[in-house]
Order: sequence, then C-alpha cells, then structure tokens
Amino acid sequence: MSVAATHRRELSVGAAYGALLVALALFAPAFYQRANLRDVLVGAAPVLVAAVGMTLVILARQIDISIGSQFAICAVVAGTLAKAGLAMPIAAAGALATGAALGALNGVLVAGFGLPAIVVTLATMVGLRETLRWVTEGVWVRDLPPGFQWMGLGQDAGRFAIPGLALLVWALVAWGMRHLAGGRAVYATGSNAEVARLTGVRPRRVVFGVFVAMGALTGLAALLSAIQFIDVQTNSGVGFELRVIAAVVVGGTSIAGGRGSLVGSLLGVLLLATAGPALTFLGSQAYWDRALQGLIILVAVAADAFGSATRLKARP
Amino acid sequence: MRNAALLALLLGAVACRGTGEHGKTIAMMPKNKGNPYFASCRTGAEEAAKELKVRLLWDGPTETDPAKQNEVVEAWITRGVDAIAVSVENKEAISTVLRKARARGIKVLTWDADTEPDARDYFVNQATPRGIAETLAGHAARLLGGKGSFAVITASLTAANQNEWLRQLRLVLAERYPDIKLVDVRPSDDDRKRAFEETQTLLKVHPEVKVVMAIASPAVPGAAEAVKQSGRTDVRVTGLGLPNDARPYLKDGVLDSAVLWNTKDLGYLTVQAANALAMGTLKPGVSSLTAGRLGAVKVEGDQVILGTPFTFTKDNVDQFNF
Amino acid sequence: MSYERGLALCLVLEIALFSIIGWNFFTPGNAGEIVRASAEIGLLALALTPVIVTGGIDLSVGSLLGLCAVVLGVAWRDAGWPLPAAAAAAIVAGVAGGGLNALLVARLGIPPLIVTLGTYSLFRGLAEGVTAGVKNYSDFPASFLFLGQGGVGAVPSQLLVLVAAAVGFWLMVHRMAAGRTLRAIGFSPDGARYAGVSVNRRLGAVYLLSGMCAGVAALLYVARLGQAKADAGTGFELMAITAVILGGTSIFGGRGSVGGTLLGLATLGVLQNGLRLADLPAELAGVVTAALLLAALGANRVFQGRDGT
Amino acid sequence: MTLLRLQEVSKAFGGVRALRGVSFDLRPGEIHALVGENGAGKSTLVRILTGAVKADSGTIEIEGRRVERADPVVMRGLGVAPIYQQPALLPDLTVAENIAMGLERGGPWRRVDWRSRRERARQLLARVGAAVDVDALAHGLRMAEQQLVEIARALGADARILLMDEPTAALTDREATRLFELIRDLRAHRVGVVYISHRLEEVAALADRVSVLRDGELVATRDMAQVDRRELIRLMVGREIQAIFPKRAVPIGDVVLAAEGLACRSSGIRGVSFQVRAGEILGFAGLVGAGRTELARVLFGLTPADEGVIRLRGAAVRVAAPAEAVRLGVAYLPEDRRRHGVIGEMSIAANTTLAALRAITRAGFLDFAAEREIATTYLQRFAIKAPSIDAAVATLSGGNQQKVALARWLATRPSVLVLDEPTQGVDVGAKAEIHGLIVDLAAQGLAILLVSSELPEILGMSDRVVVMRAGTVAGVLDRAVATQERIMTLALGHAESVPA
Repeated sequence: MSVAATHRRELSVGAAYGALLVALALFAPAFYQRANLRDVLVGAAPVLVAAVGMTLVILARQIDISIGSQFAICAVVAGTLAKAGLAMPIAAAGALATGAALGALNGVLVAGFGLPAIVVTLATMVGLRETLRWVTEGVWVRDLPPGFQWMGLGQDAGRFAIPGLALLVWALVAWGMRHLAGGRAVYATGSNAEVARLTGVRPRRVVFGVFVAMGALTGLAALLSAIQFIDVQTNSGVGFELRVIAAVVVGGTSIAGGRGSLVGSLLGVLLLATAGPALTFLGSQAYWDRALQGLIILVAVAADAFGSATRLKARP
Repeated sequence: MRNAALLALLLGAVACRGTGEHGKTIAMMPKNKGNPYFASCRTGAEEAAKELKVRLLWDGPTETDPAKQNEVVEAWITRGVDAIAVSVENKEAISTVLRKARARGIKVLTWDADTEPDARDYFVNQATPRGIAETLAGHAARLLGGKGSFAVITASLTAANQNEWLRQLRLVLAERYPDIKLVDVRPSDDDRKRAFEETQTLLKVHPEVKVVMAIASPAVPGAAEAVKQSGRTDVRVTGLGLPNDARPYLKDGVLDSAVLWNTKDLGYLTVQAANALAMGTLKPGVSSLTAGRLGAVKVEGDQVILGTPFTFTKDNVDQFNF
Repeated sequence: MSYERGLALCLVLEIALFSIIGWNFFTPGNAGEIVRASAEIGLLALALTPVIVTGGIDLSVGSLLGLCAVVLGVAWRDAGWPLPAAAAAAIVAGVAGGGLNALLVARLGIPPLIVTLGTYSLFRGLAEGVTAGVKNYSDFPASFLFLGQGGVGAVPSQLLVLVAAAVGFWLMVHRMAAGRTLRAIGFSPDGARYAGVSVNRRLGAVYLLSGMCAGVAALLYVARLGQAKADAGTGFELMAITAVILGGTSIFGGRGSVGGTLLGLATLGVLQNGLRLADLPAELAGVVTAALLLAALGANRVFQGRDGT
Repeated sequence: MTLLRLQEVSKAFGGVRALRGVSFDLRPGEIHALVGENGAGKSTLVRILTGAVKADSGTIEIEGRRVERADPVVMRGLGVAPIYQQPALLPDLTVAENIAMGLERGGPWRRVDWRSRRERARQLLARVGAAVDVDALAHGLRMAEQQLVEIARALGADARILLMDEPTAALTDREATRLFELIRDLRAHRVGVVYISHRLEEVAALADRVSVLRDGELVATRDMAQVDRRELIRLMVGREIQAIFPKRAVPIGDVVLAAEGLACRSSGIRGVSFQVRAGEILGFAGLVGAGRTELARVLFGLTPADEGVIRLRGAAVRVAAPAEAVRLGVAYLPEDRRRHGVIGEMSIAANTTLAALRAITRAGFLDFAAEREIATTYLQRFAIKAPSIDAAVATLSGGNQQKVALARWLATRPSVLVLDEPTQGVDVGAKAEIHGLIVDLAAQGLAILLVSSELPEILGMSDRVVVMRAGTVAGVLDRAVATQERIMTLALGHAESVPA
C-alpha cells in the first residue's frame, strides 16, 4: 500500500489547512503579518505540547478529559513555587512533576485497576478542578518575581523559545514514536492489547506510561502558557481538553486506537489554532466562532468516514 | 482563609448549628466563586461579619450559571436565614425565587448587579450602569482626543451586567461622542488568556483601533498584556478592573486607567446593609446608613449608594490593595 | 447484594447524614426542591441511559438544550407564534439535533464520542449565533411558568414529567423488545447484526430520542428560570453522564438500568442540596461526586459477575 | 535429554477445570502431536507453554531447568515460539513490524531499524512461500496470509520449541504441503514441535509420537506407528463411535430457494446459480477463499447482491439486510461462533429468542413467559448442558454454544437454513449430535445449505454437493457420484494430482 493510502487522513487535513490559508490570503491578507503569525504560533504552542501527549493516549486506545484541570493546577504550582523565591528552573520542574503525578493518578486507576478511562478522567476532571477552587477560592497567584514572565528570557527571546520548545518536544516524540521500541509498543497496545501482550509488550505498563507522559506534557503546556503573563489565574484551562482532543481527532488519529500520527496532530493543532483568529480576520461575528469550530470537527470526521469504509474494530 | 480538614468542617457545621445563634445569619452570593473580583468582595464581607458578629454564608455557583443561583437561594429559603444578598447573574430568572424568599419573611438585598425592583428590598449599588458608561466613555474620548475608534473585550457574550453597561455605553457615545466609533466587541469568558488572544487578533484586524476597553476584571490584565507584547505604543487600554490586577500595567503606562469601585468596601457595605435591614434600622424613608468604618452612606429610595465609580491611575493605585 | 441495592443503601445513608447536619433538610418542601432542581438533568440522564447501553455516548445534550431554549424564545417572541407552537418548534429542534447525531453515528459509523464532541460545539455555537449572544427571552405567561415553578403543595410540577419519562424509559429498556436489541448492540454490534437486528435503525432511534428529551428538558429549564438564553444547560451533559454511570450502567454498553440511573440522579441531587443546607462549600460537591464515581466503578467491577438480562 | 517437560500441570477457569495434572514431554528433533476433542484443554496447554496464561499448579522444565515465572517474554527467551489458531497479528501495523514485534527484545528506548526489519521479513516470508507485501497492513490480509505471516514469525525466532495450534485450518493444500516440508526441515535441525490438529490424516503423516487429551487429562501417549485412526478417535472420545454420519433418506419437496446469476462485486461472488428443495441438504465444498461464506453472506443480506435474482418458492425477493432475510424465513448460522453466532454476555434465553423477538413481543412488550418456554424446549431438545436458561452463554462449552446458536435460528421457524462450518471447533461427541439435528431438520422439510471445509462431513451429509471456486460454481455433484477426489478436482479447477 502506497504512502498516500496509509497517510490519507494526514493529507486530507493538510489540504483543509491549505484551503484555509489560501482563503486568508485572498480575503484577509492582513493575517500574514509577521506579528500575527508569531502570535498564532505562541498561542498554539501549549495546545501542541498537550496534543502530543493526547495523541499517545488516543493511540493507546484511551482518552483523558482531565487535562484541563491538570493544566490549571500545574500553572498554579509553577506560580506558587516562583513566588516562594525558588529559581525558575525549579518552578518549571515543579509544574512538570505535578503534571506527571496527576497523570500517574489516572494511570494507576486505568492501567492498575482496569477502570474505563473516559469515566476515570471525568471523575479526576471534576475532582481536581473543584479541589483547586476550594483551596485557592479564586484568588490569583500575584506579585511574582520578574524572572517568572518569559522564564526571565525577555519578551522577544521568550516568544521565540515557547513555540520553538513546543516544536522540539513534538519532533522528539514524533521521532520516538517512529524509531523507538517504546513508541511502537504504544501503537501495538492501541491496535490490539491482548495480541501485543503475547508479543512481549506490557500493555498495562504502556497505558500507565502514556497517562504519565500526558500529565507531564500538560504540565509543560501549563508552564508555556503561564510564563506569558506576570501572574497566574486559578481558573485557567476550562475547555482545554476538548480543544486538544478536537485537534488530535481532526488530525486523523483514530479514537479506536492504533492508527494515527503526530504529523496529523500537528496539522490538526495548526488548523484549529488558525481557524479561531481567521474567523475574526474574515469578519465573522464573535458569536459564530463556536459554531464554525464545531462544524470544522464534524466536516473533518465525516470526510474521513466517507473516504474509507471505516474498519469496525472488535472491542478487546 | 483556608478551610480546615474535611472532618473538622463537618463537625464545625454540626457544632455551631447546635449552639444557637448570637447575631443574624446573612447569606451572600457572588455571580461566580472563581472570579478574583468576588474574592476581594468577600474579604470586605467577612471583615464586616466579624465586626457585627453575624454568621456569614458565602456560597454560589463556581461558573456563572443562573439555574444554580436559583437553587442556592431555594436552599437558603429552606435552611432559613435572616437576610439574602445576591449579585444577580440573570435579572428575570432570580426574581421569582427572591420574591418567594421575601414572602417567607427573609430580607432580600441585591449587590453589584440588580434584579427586578419588586423582588428585593434594597440594592447596594456600587455605581449605576449609566455612571459607569459615562466614566468609561470619558476615558476613551480623552485617550482618542475626541475622535477615532476603539474596541471592547467583554466577559461572556451572555453576561447580563456587561451587556447592560454596553447598552448604556452606546447611548452615551451617540449622545456625547458621535465621532468615536465602537468597532467590535469580543468575548473573554472571564478567562485572561482568551482576552489576551482576542486582543492580539483585534489589533491586527482593526489597526485603526487606538483604545482597547476591557470591561471584565480578568480581561483587563489580558488585554493590557496583549497590547504591551504587540509593541503598539499608539494603543492604550482602559476598562473596569481591580487595582491589584491593574497595578503593574498602570505603572507600565500601557493601561491608562482602571475604573472600578472599592470591591472590599462593596462587600463590607453589603453585609452592613443586610444586617441593618434584618435588625430593622434600614427601612423605607431612611436617607443614610451608618455602615461601620464607612461612616454615613447615602441611601436614595431603595438604593444604598457606595459612591461614584473610582478611577485608579498609576499615581493612586498604590493606596489600594484588593 | 446487587449493585443497585448497594447504591440505594448509600443514598439512604446520605439522606440520614444530611438530615443531621443540614438545616430543615428532611422536609417535603426541600424534597420537592431537589426534584425541581434535578428535573432537567434527570430527563437528559434517562435519555442517555439507552444511548450508553448501546455502547455510545452523547456529549451534546447540554448544548442542544441551550439551542432548543433559544428556538423556543425566537419562535415565541420574534416570530410571534403561540406558545404551544413555539414549544413544539423547540422539541422539533431537539429531534433535528438528535437526527444529526444519529446520521453521523448510525449511518456513517463515526465513533459517538467524536460526533457529539463536534455537535457539543456546533449546537452551543448556533444558540450563541442566533441570539448574537446577547438577546434573551423572558416574560413568559404564568401558565407556562407553572410547568417549571408551580406544583401542588410540596410536589413540583416537573415531577409529573420526570415520572412519565422514567416509566417510559424503564419500560423501553427493561420490558420492550427495543430494549433487548439495544442491550445486544451494546454487548456486540456484530452479534446483533448477525441476529437480524437492524443496528443502524436502532442506534439512530436512541440519538433521536436523546435529542427530543433535550428539547423537552429545554422547556422545563426555561419554565423554571422564566428565561431563555444561549447559555442554557451548560455542563448538564457531564452531570447526566455522571448520574448514569453512578447508576451502574457500564460505559462499554450492554449492562445498564434505568432504575440505577434514577438512584444515581437522586444521589447527586441530595448531595448538592444537602451540602448547601449544611453550610458546606459547593466545591465539596465536585470532590465527593468524583469520589462516588470512582467508587461506583470499583463496585461495578465487583458485581460484573451477574449476566446481562 | 528432554527439550521440554510438563509435570502435573493443572489449570481451572472459574470452576471449569481445563487441565488436570497433565504430564507431557518433548524431545529435541521430534514432532509430538497433541489431539483431543475441543474443550479437552489443548489450547489451554499451548497458552500455558507460551506464557499467555499461568498454570495453577505443576512445573514446566525446559532443557532440564525449571521455569519459575512463565510469561510471554520469558518463554520466548527460552526459545518457545507459538503459532495460534486465531492468527495473533496487530491489524494496524505492517507485516514487517508484526514479524519484528515477535522477534525483537529490549527496553522501550531501543532504536528500531526499519531497513533490517523489512529485509528479515522478506526473507522469512520467502522461506514460508508467502507472496505478501511486507509494507501491507495486517488487517488487509486474507486469513491464509495472516497464518503464513505468523508461521514466518515463528521461524524467525529460530525457536527450539515450536507450538502449532491448528496451523493449516485456513491454508490451501499447496500451502499446507509447503508447511509440512518446513516442519520436517526444522525437525532435522533438532527443533521440537508440538503439533495440534483435528485433521488426523495430517497427524498420521507428520508426527513421531501422539498424545491424547480428554476432558483436561492426558489419557495416552503412543508412537505414531503403533496406533491407527479408529483407536485414536476411541481414545479421544472414550467411547465407540457408531455410524459417523446419521444420514437418512428423507422425502425431497419442491424448490424452496433458487439463485440465478447472483453477483456481489465487493465480496467477489459472480454468476452463482443453484436450487435447493425442501428436505434437501445441499453441501457447499471448495477451498478456503472459494467464496462459500461470502455467498452465504449474500443470501443473508449482510452483503446484498449487486446482480442476479433470489427466488423464494418461485417469487423473486430482494434481501437487502439480515432483518429482511429473517422475515423471509432465511436463517444463517455464521462461521465465527464467538463473535457472530452468540452474544456471550447475554443469557441462553435472550440469545435463543434474539432473532425471533417478533414471536415473543406483544404490542412491543416482551412476553417473558413465552421466551422461557421457547428457551426451555430447545434446552431439552438439544440436551444443552447448562445450570439454567438464565446462565450467560459465555460460560458454556463450544458445543453447547453452537447448539444455542442453532436454537436461535430454529426459533424463527425458517424455511431455509444456511449452516457455515456448523461443527468447526466442536468436540467429536457434540459434532455427532449436531449432525443428527441437521438430518432431523431436513426431515421436517427445511431446505438446508451446508458449508463445510471437512470433506467427510460434506460427503456424509449432503444430498447434492455444489463445489465452488474463485467466487463461482465450479460444478454440482449428485450424492451417488460425489467422491473426495472429484470434489478436489473441481475445487482446484485443473487436473493437478490430488496430494497424497
């Protein structure tokens, strides 16, 4: 089977993204100012980092809708550590570690106790969000040291480093998923966990691993988002999980597991990150944004279903 | 103020219920508990509650949700409280429940945002929408030199307060500043990052905009940061915001002015008024109310007036901490 | 001791606890308020039970409720239709929304999680678009408001609608041939198709039904609040799904019970109301709900032994 | 020195004792066949040897050393390579990766060398004689190709112990012969092979020794030379088998079902015409991939026909979906019993009435009394061994599950019954009972289409035999003239000599 056949989804989402860019070039060339492209990339960086983690989770035939709450907690942790006078690298490490720990909580419940991921992460989403609200009572983390914003690198360097770091993380994981045994084990687990077990893969360990990776990457996403500001709001990340899942699914990763790629997810992130501001540039009223975003998801998914007779995968 | 462990909480709830009441029980509700604006109001409310030795119940939906506000009031009616004070998310929706509370002999106040006048005894008014619109329009006109265009970042598209202020703002513009054009209104859903992204896009879609007006507390730092990062020194920000949020940007100069009222005093005054109402000292015909450290506060008809909107600038912002 | 008996015991304990630490909790009036507050989510949870029994899910019911509320407002206020006609329009809008879900899930075979993730945004977006986010509709006639705010003594008027829906769904899932085929589809879609069950038609039906119930729930919501706005029903889908899962229905499909869903709904309703009457912070509701959900999952696995009837 | 020794190995699955104190040994350079009824414990034994399942008690020794923790990775390290009955491939990954996943070892941070993976896969596939593209995704392969990929993977592991569970079930005779040569070649290289098969003629041709498993116990181990077929069957079943096939002369009525020029592009069926009469058993023979199951799926409406006409009692009908087929009185007992034949999680009663819900529904409501009555009559009539009709079908043995599946279709009072491999994977005892039932049904006037890969069953049961090849009818043989050789000649489509 030729490359086109196996990567048909990535090509279709790439084509859709190309069409959007052409439309912008024709009707709203102002979109292509250097400043706007940079802002779109800086804005998309946290979503990309989380989308990398979500791709792994969905490839392993799981789902995580609690990353919105994890995002808020990790940002607050980063701010609190920085405010306590710790050096920024330690605060950053704290955010990632918190994410990894929260991911591990999901991992233990799903991989350890074999509970369904959708319900476990629904519970952790609600539980973590309300606990954070109860503890912080809505008070933002303020009076952060000057070194917090842009990790002390200054605005210009910071606005280059954030998308750069996100793309680097994406490239590393994309390479790993293709060339490391661990990456192939994720594909195998999502394709058929029982068969994977027989070929020596440890599905439960893989599932635990993808949830921890998801948590750590959510921590990084929260950090990359928080350091763009001088204080940390405590109710951030609401709806973050739906935006990330939408990007990964539009990018062609199948919810049934085993099929999909990080290239597709990158294109999905770029498509949805561009669609938001593009609607404004193309003059659509704010109150139609959400409807059009929903439409993009449905059209992308329906196109895929029309394209190929989706293979009905038997449940494990 | 950090809550004790869960068990202690449960025991606390049982214990204090059992020992009977000393002062009145006042139930106070914000629009959403996650908003720093209401968090600062709460500090003032608790200060007054301590002074007056009343039992303050602070509860409400975590996200702005009119249905939840009704449920909380219903619960308070069932629980039995002396006075209810609500910052109203949805004028019509809450009026039915508040009338029911008054029918049960519970004193009802609204603060920060009002409901139908017949559904409550008094409205603790920090500033009239008209007053707010005039102040904001004034700042915009000043910054634009009487001519030019500006854009607004609001809370959510469905937020009742903001929509009322916008309606008044358009009236004021039509009456007094015909040459000033409001080009667009973008939502921030009370999320600072969303306000930041909307402002960024706004500046590029409407390069002619020289003033960004953020009329929700989390939107002020969001819009200001976006303008700062865009490097557009020709664009200034104003709007309704808390001094603590606004301080760094006021010092920076990107934020010209933040209009608001002393939210701590608003919370403080609301509890004072509720207590006075419950004790009977605040009743129709009264023209002023001695409210603790605030002294004599003007009462016009059924509105307790905190005062005219206050403008924070880089010079006076340091005197405030909320 | 079946799962449902365990949940019922947990509900009784919860009521007992709040009767002690809550103010005037154990009163008919308060019970009426709990029913009134959980009526809309109850209707959505009842409609979601057959959806989840087929192994599907519907994230769009909350947004669809908002869209139907707006359709009611637009038809009645802007188009000037008589209220019954406007109410019918709202329900038809619900069925249309459910129809879109049905088309994509049943005919094109797209996983329901993804379809309803898309329609979650689409329906809410349409509601905001139609009203430009700003417009809201109120001043509904007293007769309509009675549906949401009225009642006979402590018994709220919503109870009638909720009981009717509960009986209807209970009969469908547990006593009718349709329910049996939904279970078969939930346990094994292929197995059902090879047994001559028209899988696509049945799947389509449950999503249509879910849409219709969102429409009816919208009427209850607007009647209760006296006001229709684009943000109606925000977050209701998660509460409804929580009630169904708490009730013991398996997220993978096949095993499920309408009785369990009602118990799950009651547990959540009592929790929210009880915490408030005990002057405990609202955030605690979220934390306890999360713990209950995880406990339900654990208990569910223990009781998995029983065969699916 | 023994290569592999099992001592007193026992295993039970929730009350059902699959293995009871089994002791078994395998010598280097030996093909040791393992035979027994289905459910006798063969597959369980293989899954214990590959580490897929842990034994409850007993010891496993490889080259004299006791194996403590027997999980898939450890056993593979000790040179054990499995070939499962259901090919265990990862559908979304390429053939090359599927083969590599079985062979490579090492931690998650190990680099994957795609070039050497594809090269090694190509070599192994060539050795097995499979014309399969190494970059193809596994879910696109035919069943036979999947089996060959699994065999290639086992060879690649240069295993010292090869476990083969029904490896030829999906292979053509040509591919099977090639496999036998490979196995004999491995034996020459001192590899030990445990060979499991229902086809006793294969066991006779290949094995040095044969062990018989019955109801979880190893009842006998013999040198192949000292035992003949009849004794083997006796050992397997534990009682004498009278007439193999209870065929009876039955009055043949008029034509019930006729197909004229049936074609279905998506499943490769073209120009199929035949007739079947009431009371007649029409056998369908042919090689794997000849299109017999595909034809059955066309008749049942799972993949509707693009061209041609189906006539029921003379009237042309359009069967667009299984639901319509059932209404028209056409019933289909599918080949994959576990996934399609029954719904394991549901009770016997629910499974029995699932296709005939109309019969027990009054105004939409289920008549539970009627359901229990139907389920109980078939429970007794088919002697289904189960605690009660409320027991989940998954808890039953293979043979009893097949009876429930059959009962489901009889509950719909069909006039045409399509049986697809009705006795595959069913123990010899239950097989005879099912054959008896089939003949009874024919006697009651049902038109029966019997698709089977076992020529003895086709010859023993059919009034006429339709032989299919490459999606169409190669020829129809009357019972009197039908022989294995003639069928194979038609099935192969040229005069190639029939393999010994």
